Amino acid sequence: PLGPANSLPLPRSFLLKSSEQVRKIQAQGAMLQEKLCATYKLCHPEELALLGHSLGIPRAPLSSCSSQALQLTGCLSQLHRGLFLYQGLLQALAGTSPELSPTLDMLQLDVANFATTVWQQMEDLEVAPAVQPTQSTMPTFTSDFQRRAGGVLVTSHLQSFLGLAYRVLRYLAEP
Amino acid sequence: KCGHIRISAPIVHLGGPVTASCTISQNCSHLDLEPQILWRLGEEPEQPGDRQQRLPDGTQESTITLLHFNHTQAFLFCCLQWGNRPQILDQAELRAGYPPTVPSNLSCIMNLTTNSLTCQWDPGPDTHLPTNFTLKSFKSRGDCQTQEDSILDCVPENGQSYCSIPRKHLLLYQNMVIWVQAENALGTRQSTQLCLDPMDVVKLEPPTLWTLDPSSQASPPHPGCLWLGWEPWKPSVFMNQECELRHQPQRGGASWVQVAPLPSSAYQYELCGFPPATVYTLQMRCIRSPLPGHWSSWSPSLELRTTE
Amino acid sequence: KCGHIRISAPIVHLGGPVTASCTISQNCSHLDLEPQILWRLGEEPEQPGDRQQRLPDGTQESTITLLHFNHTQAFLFCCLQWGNRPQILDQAELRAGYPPTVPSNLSCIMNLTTNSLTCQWDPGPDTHLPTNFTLKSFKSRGDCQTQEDSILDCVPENGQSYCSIPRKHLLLYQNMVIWVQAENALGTRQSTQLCLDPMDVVKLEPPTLWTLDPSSQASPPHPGCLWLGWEPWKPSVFMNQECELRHQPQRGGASWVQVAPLPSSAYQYELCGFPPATVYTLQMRCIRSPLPGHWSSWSPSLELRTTE
Repeated sequence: PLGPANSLPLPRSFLLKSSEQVRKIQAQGAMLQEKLCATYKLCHPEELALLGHSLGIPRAPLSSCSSQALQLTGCLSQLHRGLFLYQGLLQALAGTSPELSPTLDMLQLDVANFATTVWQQMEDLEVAPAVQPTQSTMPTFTSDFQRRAGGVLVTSHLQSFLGLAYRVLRYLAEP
Repeated sequence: KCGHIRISAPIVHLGGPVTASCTISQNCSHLDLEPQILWRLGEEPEQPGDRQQRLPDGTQESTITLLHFNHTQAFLFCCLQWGNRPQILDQAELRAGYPPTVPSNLSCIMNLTTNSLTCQWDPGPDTHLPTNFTLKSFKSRGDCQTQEDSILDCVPENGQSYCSIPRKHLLLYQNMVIWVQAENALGTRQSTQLCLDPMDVVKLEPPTLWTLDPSSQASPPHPGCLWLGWEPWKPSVFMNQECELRHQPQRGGASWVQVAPLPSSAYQYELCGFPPATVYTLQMRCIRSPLPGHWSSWSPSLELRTTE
Repeated sequence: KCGHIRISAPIVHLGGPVTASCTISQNCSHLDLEPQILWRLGEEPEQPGDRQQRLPDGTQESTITLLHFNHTQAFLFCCLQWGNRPQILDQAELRAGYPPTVPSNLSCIMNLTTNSLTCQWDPGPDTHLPTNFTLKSFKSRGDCQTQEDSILDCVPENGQSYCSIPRKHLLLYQNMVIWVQAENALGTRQSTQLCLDPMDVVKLEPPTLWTLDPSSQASPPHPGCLWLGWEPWKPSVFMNQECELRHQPQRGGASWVQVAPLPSSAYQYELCGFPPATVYTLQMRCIRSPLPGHWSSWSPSLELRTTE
């Protein structure tokens, strides 16, 4: 169960559109995971944890959206920063392979568009930081294998990040 | 150059005037001193100009005005009588037509398989002139009063009246402004502007229906019932949708009866109240809901026999 | 890099050996001193290497030889046991197949409508490897013993076994040498060479036949005769041709009777010696003559009724 949301008036259309965008990205992410598994037999992120450590692939926090104390402005801000981070990570994976590029590009565009939706809502609520966040340094992938393994890990992290986001959005949409 | 034609404009309004002048240089050898310049329009007979004069530098200049140029395309020849045959010394291509009319009926559809936004319009009557149509757009917000980034012009392939904006130029879930510009040598016209979010104009394909074997159900089937299942069009699974079912007896031509609203997917659905052992035709369509969208077309028919 | 695989060759002969080594760098943090390197081929279970050793710079290296690599494609994984799950540290794609066989049955046809020389060949059995076929040629003379200018390689579109050399690369009425080269990672093979003049391999289309009304002829028609006319396929009119006619009664299944040689065009031709008032089926084909060429296919049938 999620804690009480504070008083920010989130419009219903924002919650409905954001929920749909999350589902769209999750569907796109699942397609990428299926292709990475089918094409390169890289099917289990847990087999790539050590590599993830050595490459320094970050995960985006959503602590302000946690069930204990939902802090809406912080949650929106973390949601945007997380989407911005995953957009950067997906861009760093560009050129993984011709088979994956279309799906990867689509996923990256959908994440970028969802980040814009959140940012513009923060602007409308006048809770947006003065300046858009700048991208932190991205891990460097030095081989096709690292880009594919990075793809598996980044998509896996993104899916769990979106799972949390979706629960908050559903909770906020409840009448 | 022996002869040289200058025309008021290579492209004019159909039925409007055209003025041309032709100068014959003195060094155009083998000529008598006062050569008579003749004009020929297309295959019409030669005619003298309205005025011919000798310029200070000795060149001869003839001027002609065609008051009502009624050809969409024709060649204007500047000739000289030489021996028994008029000699062509220069030729100019004249074209005439109309300025473009305002493109109308602009409408757009987002295609979830190609991930592109395809807009089509009515180009209006033929202008008889090469007319370029360009789909223009820019990203916006709210009710489209502000202009954010502009989007690359979409140029339709050879003369088509539709154009597809690729996914990478689209900002989904935000409003954008779209219009069509028509341009030819005689003018430019803009269509009215649309303000839309591509995801609000998704073209939904119908859901997939399938029959269920009543005997395979847990509870014994009631008589006069239909058992079916359905699921939404796969690329649209992420969209919340609402669906509508319609049914009619296969024979007897009774009109459709509609059942709505229905969820976007159901893996076991029982519809009762029918006469037993009768074949019914069923169709279904869906629409994005509660967010805006267009109805899909009706699904292909499913023939089902009501339980005994 | 935490782990790095090196393989003897990314592409090997199917059934042949493959040797690979994997080195694990010391800075691959969280590792115990003597990590055991494991190998996984495709979805087969992990197995240790043949030999694992600690190199002077502290890196661990494991080597493995797969004696008979029988997959046309597979991934080789270098793994480490870490916690309860083997961790993949690097992956190499292995491919195996056969060197190309000599392309056979090379034949060429000159197309007078596209004005290109299209050659086709039998690519031979699947090598399981990306194999590039290239149609190579050079201009020559006489019996093709000398090489004049070479001609641009003709690369077929994605995997097709034919290629068309465009007109601008062809020297008509002179011999040229043509062959096909097949190449993949395991080798290159050349087909036997053809020595031909493109105009000697023109693909002729059949002539056009038409019926003539016997009554319209000057002299009264003899009984049991057929009146027809024909002309060669338009694009080949410039070629002297010789033609052949064949006829058979429409009914009764009698075999074809051939009439040859015939000129390439005739605007009034009378064929007699038939029973009166009988319907005959006629077809015609032509061949370049006396210069070399290929027969056209038979023309569509013409149904003619012999005069009363």
